Amino acid sequence: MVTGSLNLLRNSFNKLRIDHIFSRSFQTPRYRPPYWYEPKERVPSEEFITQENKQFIEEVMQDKLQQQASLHSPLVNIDSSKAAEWNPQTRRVGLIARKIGNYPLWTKDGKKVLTTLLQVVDNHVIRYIPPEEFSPMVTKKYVWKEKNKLGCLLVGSETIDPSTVTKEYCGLFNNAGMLPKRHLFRFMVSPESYIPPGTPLQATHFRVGDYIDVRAKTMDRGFQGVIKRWGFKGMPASHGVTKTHRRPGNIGSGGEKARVWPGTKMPGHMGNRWRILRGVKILRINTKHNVIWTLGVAIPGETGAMCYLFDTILPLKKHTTSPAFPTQPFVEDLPLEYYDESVQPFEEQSITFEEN
Amino acid sequence: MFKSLVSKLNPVQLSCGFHTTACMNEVRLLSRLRVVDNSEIGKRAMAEGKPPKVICVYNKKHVGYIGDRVLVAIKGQKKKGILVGMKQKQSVKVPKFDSNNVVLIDDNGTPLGNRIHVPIPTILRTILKEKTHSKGADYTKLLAIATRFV
Amino acid sequence: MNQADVSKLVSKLRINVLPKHRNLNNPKGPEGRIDKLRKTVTGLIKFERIELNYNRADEARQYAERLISEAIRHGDCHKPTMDTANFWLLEKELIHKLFKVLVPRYEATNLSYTRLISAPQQQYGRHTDKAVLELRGNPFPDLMNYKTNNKLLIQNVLLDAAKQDYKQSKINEIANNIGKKGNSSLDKSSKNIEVPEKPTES
Amino acid sequence: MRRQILCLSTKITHNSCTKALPLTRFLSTQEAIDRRYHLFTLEKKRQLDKVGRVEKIEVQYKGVPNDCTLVMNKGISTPYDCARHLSEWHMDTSALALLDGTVYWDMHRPLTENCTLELQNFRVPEPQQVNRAFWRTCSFMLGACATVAFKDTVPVKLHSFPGPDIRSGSFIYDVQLPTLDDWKPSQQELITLGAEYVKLVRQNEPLERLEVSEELALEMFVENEHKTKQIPSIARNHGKVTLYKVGKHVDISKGPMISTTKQIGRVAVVSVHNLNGSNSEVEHLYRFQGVALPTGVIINHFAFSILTDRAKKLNTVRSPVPKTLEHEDSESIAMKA
Amino acid sequence: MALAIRRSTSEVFGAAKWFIRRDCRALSTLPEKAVEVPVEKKRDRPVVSRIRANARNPNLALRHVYPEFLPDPNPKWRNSLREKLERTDMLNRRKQIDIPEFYVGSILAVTVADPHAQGKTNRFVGICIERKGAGLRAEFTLRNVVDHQGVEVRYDLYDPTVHSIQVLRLEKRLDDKLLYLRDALPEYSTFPFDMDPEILPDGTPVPVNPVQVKLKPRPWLERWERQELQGVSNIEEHLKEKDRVRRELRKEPWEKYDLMKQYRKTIPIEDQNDIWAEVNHQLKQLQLTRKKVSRKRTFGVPKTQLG
Repeated sequence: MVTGSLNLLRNSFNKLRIDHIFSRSFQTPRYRPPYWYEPKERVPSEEFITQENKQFIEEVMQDKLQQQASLHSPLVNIDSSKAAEWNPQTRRVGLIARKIGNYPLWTKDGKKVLTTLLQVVDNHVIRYIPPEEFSPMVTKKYVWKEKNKLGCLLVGSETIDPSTVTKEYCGLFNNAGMLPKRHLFRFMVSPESYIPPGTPLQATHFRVGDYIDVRAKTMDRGFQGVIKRWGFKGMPASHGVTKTHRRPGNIGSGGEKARVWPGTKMPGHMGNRWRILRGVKILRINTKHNVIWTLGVAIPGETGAMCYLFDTILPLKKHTTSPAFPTQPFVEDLPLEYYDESVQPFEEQSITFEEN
Repeated sequence: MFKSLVSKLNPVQLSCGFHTTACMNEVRLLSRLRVVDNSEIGKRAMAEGKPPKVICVYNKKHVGYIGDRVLVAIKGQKKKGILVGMKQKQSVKVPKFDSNNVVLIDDNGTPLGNRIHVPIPTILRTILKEKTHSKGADYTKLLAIATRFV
Repeated sequence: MNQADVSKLVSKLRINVLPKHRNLNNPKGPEGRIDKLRKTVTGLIKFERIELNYNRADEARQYAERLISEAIRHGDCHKPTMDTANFWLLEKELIHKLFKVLVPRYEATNLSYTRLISAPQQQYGRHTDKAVLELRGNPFPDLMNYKTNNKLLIQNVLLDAAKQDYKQSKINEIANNIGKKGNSSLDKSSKNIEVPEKPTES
Repeated sequence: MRRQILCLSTKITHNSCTKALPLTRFLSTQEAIDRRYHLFTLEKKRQLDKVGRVEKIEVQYKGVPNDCTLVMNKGISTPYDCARHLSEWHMDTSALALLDGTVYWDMHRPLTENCTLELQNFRVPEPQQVNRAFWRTCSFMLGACATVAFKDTVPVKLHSFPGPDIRSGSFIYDVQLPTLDDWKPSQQELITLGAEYVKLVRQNEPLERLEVSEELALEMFVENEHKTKQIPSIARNHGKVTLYKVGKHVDISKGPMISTTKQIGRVAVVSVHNLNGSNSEVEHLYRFQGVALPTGVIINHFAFSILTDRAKKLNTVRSPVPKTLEHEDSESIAMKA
Repeated sequence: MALAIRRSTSEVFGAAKWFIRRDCRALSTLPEKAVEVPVEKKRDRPVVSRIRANARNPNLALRHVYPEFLPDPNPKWRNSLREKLERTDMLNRRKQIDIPEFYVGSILAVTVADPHAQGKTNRFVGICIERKGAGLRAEFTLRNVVDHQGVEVRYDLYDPTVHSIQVLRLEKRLDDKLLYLRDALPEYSTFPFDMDPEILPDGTPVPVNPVQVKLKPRPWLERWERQELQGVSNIEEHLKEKDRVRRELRKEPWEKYDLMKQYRKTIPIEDQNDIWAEVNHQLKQLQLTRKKVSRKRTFGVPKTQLG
């Protein structure tokens, strides 16, 4: 009975002809976090674990850390002849660094220059996503289509206690066999500068004399008036001026323009924004502590802030010769310090000037 | 009288009042200078207690620095001079003097006097050489009449 | 960059210190602030546990810690320390308590001398953050009810068992390694024996 | 209905070589569960009806917020009912009841006489018995989970579970899977098992206790040859068999157990080991292992991963040799440990 | 009481606490703890307070000689690795030239390489009136009166263009900063350029020069009367009544007792101990080598003089 009716239905469907196919337009969600993103913060709770057991957990963690430290860089095994050659169009991976302070160096002609110290802490490649698979979040209506698509290289820095973060976040690092890192950052790289996950990145990834771009968050100054935020002059302190010494004054005219024009400089929150400082010169590199000395004190953020270092994109300051590509492999007996030729090392004799 | 003074000087009022940082000692319009050469006009002006007054600083900032040319009003005349010592804070290894010193020159850069009786900074040597052009004024004559460099 | 002051030596506090002091709004300015804190520090030394606004508690805590550490470092025969104690403790019998009770109490300790616990907030209406400031080792019942050392809770039993298992496996591994090393060394030696044979073959 | 019959007939044809077994042995797993559940509810109703006229007993409660006396019904009221008189917190957190300071009593077992009552949660100063009850419940639930988790085509025969030994690191249930030969679960399958377990836990069913006679027990477990073998030895001492029910799943256990399944918090089914190497008498015997923590206990995932890593190893508490006195023995051994 | 302080273990300590509290019961407003701990036998080993033990470190005296090795106390700028790198750089520089021990008030002669000068070197003699800055930023200021014109020059201590720093007279003054010399009579800051170095015998403490300078009449650069200066003699002569009143109003007697203000300005003992332990050995080595070299020089010098 049932089968009979079914057959009828099937036959009637067979007679149908499909001319047009309509599909409903599908809009991608506006905000979509990158798919390697996992919530990191964990709500700490009272665990009622005895001191001995806490020590035991600590011990296991230390063992894992040791295991991680004993991992060899997979890069050593790569055959150098097979690896792709560097050309000016390739984009290399960058580094995650921490700003640790400023101090002066002296140049060979006796001038004092202030430098910023950037420490590259414990950087490891966590994951590589090839260009075909990489589909980042769309934030703008019109997307710039790049000719040669770039891959995504995930780099982490500063190992942390896994019990302070969520399990999902720790899972990101399992592939590379690492404990979780405090900071994760994605670098867009050309496919030939692929680095296998688990590779440590050193400060010698850059050379002295190179120029880099530094991306960091500026100091948070809170809600500020126009004088501090935009450098307005304010109004006179006297001469009949009342209650308007530090105010912006007029912000527009009447008529058709009787509104606030977009982009008018007004009071508001100042700082705590991502900014890129381009073309910073590297003066000195310490290989033992992985510290980079850069010229100038304009790197955004306070002491202890994180920053991201890239090869510069300024056309006149780009690399002209091949840098360490894809990165500098770990070598045992590097010299402790590299100095730019303009810098006077402290180990050398005092500067003397010759009579012309 | 005394009471009003005390109430005026109440630290609460002062603490939120004007700032009390040290003065900059800059050479700008209408600041007084000390003539340190032995030109006649300079010597007389200093002796009478009417030191020259700056009426123009020939640079973009209108704040004088070592080696800058200034126009001064001295004894009712306008004369040009070169700053050879500054009171304001100087960078490392550049001497700072207790007074703002000036040497009077004419339009060609020739000093009016023939001796400078205070030390002048060595950096002046480089600055004046840079400022001297082959067709313009020759300021290096000033270095020749200096007695001492620090 | 400023040079550190070398004329005085201070011992390190075991608490977090903000980079800058709090002003503690007061019409009398810095003097009024210090007066306020003097009262709080005196109260703390006297009652050993007080409840007050968080900001003031945190400031007063720093001064109390400093006072006790100075007292421990210099003892009661040091004139400037005595002066300081005299300034900070408004009730003079407390000076005696500071040097004779608190100094022996904290002399060998490795922890901070005070504890700051934020108090529960008022549910409705405007509230300021409240805190409880207390000296360690006070005679009152404990505010925080930690029962962390119960070995019989299930998580502790499980972890303890896991610990023993882990240690056992480690020992086994080491034993294995020693055995293997012995073997490998044997292997090596055997290889070494083999090596000289090759030239003879060639 | 038709489908079930079909399934049954295929099974009969499939097992035609073992003719000697009666037809009841070929109940499908689901049918057997339904039947057992039906029998359990009938028996429970019968026992409740037997109480007859309601008598009152006085229960003296000790503990937070303050000591008090409760007047309850004899043979009907349970410690859980006492907790309902106190507060929701008592209902949710108490896992076991301690009568007269000595006897550990299930929360859902009717009280029989005047007594003092203390409610025990997982944070009491001496939580050994509560922990053991928790571990036992976890094993029991693992059995329930194993019966539910497999497809209809895979017959599941529960064998037994040993007494709770927390220090061994995992709770166990031994299950016979006659049609699966040398099955090793993949990671995904283990996660599925864990998910089934969590589903059961989320149902928030109370764990009910019932004592039945040997004959009824045999009737209930008629399709399971392992249980029918075990029942006479269990019933030898008192002539009674203690059964527990959660949802529709009924199993034999000595008890006591915790109050509801909701009190099982974080749980993971960690591994399934094949026990055939060690045992020749029961073919295709698998040992399911898991690790769990009570609801209130939160430890960080790193510590929990240490526990799961350890629980993955084969738990050799007692290889399931069909000894007759297994339940009593193993528990006493575990207690000593 | 004194005996009680000298006990060591914690149990004994608890007992001591009880013991003391019983004695001070009249003073303490606390409820007495009911538990009585039996007093055990005294042990001879005294309680060594960690704080006191730390403060006894002899290395701490180095902080007066090398104040620039201590970092800036502002916690916003501190970073252990940066400080460490800075210290190694400082030591490396110290291996190149002899940076001697000197204080504010000492008279120094500094020779620097100067591209502007005639002989490409420049020598200046003067009294050190200020020393500031931490780490490689350390700097000092010399003051002298040349040809009746006051001159001050600031030098970086670790500048590689500095060829030598020679101490002509090693002494201290009564104040930490001698900025008031700018307003003092010129003879107090006049020093000849051809001054001979005065050598102190080994082991003598650095002498304090108790000279009190005379200030010129007002106007002054700063309000010296408010700074409680020791090294000025005639400050009261130049004051009017209104200045005295203002000085009284501006006094901050509580500043002396502001314990946290002091704390925020200094590096704590525990941190200092770490720093000096790291630096001390190398500094000692440097001093030894310098001594050897200078001894050779002193033997060599008379010959040339004779010649």
